[in-house]
Amino acid sequence: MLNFPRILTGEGVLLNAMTWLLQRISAALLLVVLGIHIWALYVFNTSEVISFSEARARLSSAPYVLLYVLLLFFGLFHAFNGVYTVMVDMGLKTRKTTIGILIILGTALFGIGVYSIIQFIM
Amino acid sequence: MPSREMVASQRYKTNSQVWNAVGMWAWMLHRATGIGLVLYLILHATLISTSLISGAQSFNATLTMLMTNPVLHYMELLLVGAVIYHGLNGVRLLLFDIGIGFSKQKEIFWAAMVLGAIMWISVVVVKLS
Amino acid sequence: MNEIKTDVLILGSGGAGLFAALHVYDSNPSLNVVLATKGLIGKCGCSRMVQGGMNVVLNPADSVEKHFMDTIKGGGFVNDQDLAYTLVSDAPKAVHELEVKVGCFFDRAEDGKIHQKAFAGQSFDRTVHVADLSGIQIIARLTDQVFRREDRIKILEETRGLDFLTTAEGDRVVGAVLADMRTGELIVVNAKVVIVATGGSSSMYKISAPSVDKTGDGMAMCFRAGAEFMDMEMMQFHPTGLLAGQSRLSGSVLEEGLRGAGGYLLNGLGERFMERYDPERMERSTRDRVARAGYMEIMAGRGTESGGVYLVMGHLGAEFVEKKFPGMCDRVRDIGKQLSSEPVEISPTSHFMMGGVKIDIHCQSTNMKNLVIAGEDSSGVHGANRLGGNGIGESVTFGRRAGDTAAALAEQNILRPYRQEQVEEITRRWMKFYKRTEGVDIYPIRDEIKNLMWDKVGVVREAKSLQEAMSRLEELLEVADQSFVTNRTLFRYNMEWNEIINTINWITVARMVSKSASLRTESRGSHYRSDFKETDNNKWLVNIYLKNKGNMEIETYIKPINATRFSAEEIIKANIKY
Amino acid sequence: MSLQEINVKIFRYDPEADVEPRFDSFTVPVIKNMAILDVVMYVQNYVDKTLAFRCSCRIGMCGSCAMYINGRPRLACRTQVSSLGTPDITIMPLPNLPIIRDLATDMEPFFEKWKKIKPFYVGKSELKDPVAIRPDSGEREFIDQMLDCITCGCCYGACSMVATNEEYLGPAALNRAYTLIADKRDAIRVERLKAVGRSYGVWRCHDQFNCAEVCPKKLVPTKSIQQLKKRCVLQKFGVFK
Repeated sequence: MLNFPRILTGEGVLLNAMTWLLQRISAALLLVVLGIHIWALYVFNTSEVISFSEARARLSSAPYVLLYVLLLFFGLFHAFNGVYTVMVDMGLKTRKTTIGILIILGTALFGIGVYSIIQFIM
Repeated sequence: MPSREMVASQRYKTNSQVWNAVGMWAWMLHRATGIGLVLYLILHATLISTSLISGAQSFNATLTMLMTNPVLHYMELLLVGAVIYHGLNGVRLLLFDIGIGFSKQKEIFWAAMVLGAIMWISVVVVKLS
Repeated sequence: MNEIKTDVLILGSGGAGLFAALHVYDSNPSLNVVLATKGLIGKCGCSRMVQGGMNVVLNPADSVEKHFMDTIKGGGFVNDQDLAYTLVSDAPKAVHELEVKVGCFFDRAEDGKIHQKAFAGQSFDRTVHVADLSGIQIIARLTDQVFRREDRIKILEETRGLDFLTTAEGDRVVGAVLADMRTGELIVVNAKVVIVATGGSSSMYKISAPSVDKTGDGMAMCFRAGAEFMDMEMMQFHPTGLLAGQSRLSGSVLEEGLRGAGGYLLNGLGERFMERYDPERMERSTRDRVARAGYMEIMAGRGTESGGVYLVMGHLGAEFVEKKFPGMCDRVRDIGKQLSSEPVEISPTSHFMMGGVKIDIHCQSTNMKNLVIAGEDSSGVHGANRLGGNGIGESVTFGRRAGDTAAALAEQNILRPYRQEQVEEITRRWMKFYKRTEGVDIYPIRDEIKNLMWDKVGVVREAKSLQEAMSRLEELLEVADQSFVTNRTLFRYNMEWNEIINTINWITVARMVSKSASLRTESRGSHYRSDFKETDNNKWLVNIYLKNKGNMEIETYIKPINATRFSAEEIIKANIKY
Repeated sequence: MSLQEINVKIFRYDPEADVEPRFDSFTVPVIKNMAILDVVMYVQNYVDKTLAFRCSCRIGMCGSCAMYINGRPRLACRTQVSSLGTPDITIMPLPNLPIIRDLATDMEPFFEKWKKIKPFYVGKSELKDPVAIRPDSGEREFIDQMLDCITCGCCYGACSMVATNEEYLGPAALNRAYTLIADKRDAIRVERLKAVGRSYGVWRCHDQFNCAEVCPKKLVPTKSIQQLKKRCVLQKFGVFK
């Protein structure tokens, strides 16, 4: 029989401890990644309105691409896990359905985000 | 079992929160800004991506429209405030998570608020100048 | 009316009641137990309020013989020596069980072993404790263990006992009628064995230490049922009760360890008055002496303005006091004073009843079958005065025994039927207060009893005042029986009805106390007669027994002490002053 | 501040007879060192005998008399009238619990949750005698402090997570779980940890500190809960055994 690592086992599929931990890790990373994002847009950026060409220039370097993918991923995880937490706090009963919807929604937004990034690179 | 079953089960919920305490307000604001930021994030991602569907021109047009709108210009200050609050209080919560500051939670909150106010005001000054 | 059939009924959820429940279960897990308690489980009663700790012999340099001698010496030699010896020899087992099985964690000494602190009246530092609020830990952990055994232990919270059910011959208990205070409904519990662990009745005094729900219910029930009582004149006053004006905080005990640690007492003139009463042991003298000394200073006009004396801790250093006695410091801070730096006003406070139902070493009543008594409701362990730290000791050691005894009795006995007419009589007796449209207001009566007992049957007694108290108590028993409940249809959580029962129980116990006190024409331990100041070993090495004649009249008789280990001759020869 | 009398508004409700709760007002003369418990006792003894409330020890050891006094849960016996700084006092029953009558609440839900974490100590079978633990080893420092809980339910009544999620175990039960899980003498620590690691356990705590704010024993259950969260994560990685 396959011996799954302990991380993937436990109570149901909810993995409370792991989502809690990921929420902390994503929070810590967002402090950095979002910080750079805002800094890049407001401080580093000289012109009044952000233009396509500027954005494209930034995204021509690999670290920036990575930065935005991470920002997207952790931002979405943090946001949607946060929403889920609020709902459970309020006494949510239909947990599995909600998780399903949130995952689909999150994945969709991630797809949209990645699509946008690709648009800049191409 | 009379004493267990007699339970006057009609539950009359009274006001349970402790409103005159820092921790409660810190949490309320954290929730409020959090939900606000989620909504912004969804809006932000969809706007950027939809504007890119027809290429650079539409992107530039949308951004110019958004960034020159005076109402949105000021509303952005709110967004910045929310990010600063959520971030700084988030740092405070992370401190608790690694086991620091339980006896000084109120002091930490106010320190974070002072720092946040300085950050926000400097953004306001830069933005309005 | 609800009816419950069970093997063992336990009244009370203090140290004795909870430990008894555990021991019934652990002796035989197939036995059903009903544990009825007047408040919330583990929260009502006085074991919870234990502060100082529990005396126990753990150190090889100490011995149970020394502890035994301290106990009977402190008790003025009228203890039942078999019971006193049971206490000291069972105590180490009880502490062991509390630590290893129940999960308490007592404070540790530098070497990691259980710490034992100094208490008054003892030849060795043997009091184990959890800071200065030991009872919380002991009772909370015992309660948790009862929760673990809920498959057999049915807990009835806020359910008080009203009266016992007996066989027609009257010598055997077959259950009890209880009242669920939340609904006002009566419950008949038909049981093979009944354990009474409801605690004493010290709250019948104006200034008193116990919790407000401890009103001598078990004792009054036992008296009405006909059980034999002993030593009822022995009423302990704690020397250091906090004085906080008319507030209910008044009388709450500031623990004995404060004096053990070196705190001293001053009168209103600033004199260290214990020099006059016990120059040798000073403030570390036994409770009866220190309490009496304080009382006499106050009576002689040397007290403080509000009628107390001072307890001084400041000289020990504020930091030390705060660290060793955080609970006491908090309590005193509640009334706006700093225990660690300023003198605090205190007064003797009614604390504990050494007397109670007469039991054998297996906690069985001597004249009622299937009635098991543990803790303060019983008599004989402490004699004329209880040492600080022996109280919770008695609760847990005799609670354990009571549980074992009850389990054995439940196995040997069948469930005997109760008499329906007795249930009806009891129902009439207690429900009649609802039937009246007018009658006596119970609260002024209650207040009068408290003042009466304090003034006339208090720290210092004399023939005249005792006589006055006795005749007034007879009247009050009649008057209280004429009281009524204001809202006749309000059965749910009716505190007024509850107070009527309390008051009648107080009077029932108070009658025994004053009667017994009037008979003992000498001073011994906590019983001090201003008209008989001397201790008379030749005549009074005896116990006074009391019993209900059947019509609430008290029958009394006197028997020599049970001196199986240290004979009366030896006591007289030793001529130890106490 | 020296007051002559106070105006007390007391919550009245009999779930079996009343449709809606009401407030009754009383004027109570102030005595020296008057606690809120003295106030309700005065009212019940001498003014309105039908009032219902609960109390036992009256000195802050039993935790029976927790009430919602002027906007926060407090022990009636340890709340001095003078400490409230106002002559207008509103007394309500402890929130988040069913009401039996007036100020007396049913603690059943509180103790049901208390029982869920298996609050009873189960000693390791090899421990035959009291364990020797030196006080300076620091092993018990935080546990002993948190063992001071008197289960008064103030924290339970103050917690907004209990208010919104009726399954949440609440601060007191989790704090008790911590004192056992951190106790090296205990034999079923992992089992307990799994119980508190469920969705209705520690994860519902969001560091509001309402519990610590109102605890009459000045405990900080938030800290116990954080310690439990840490152990839950460690347990997932197989580090906590």
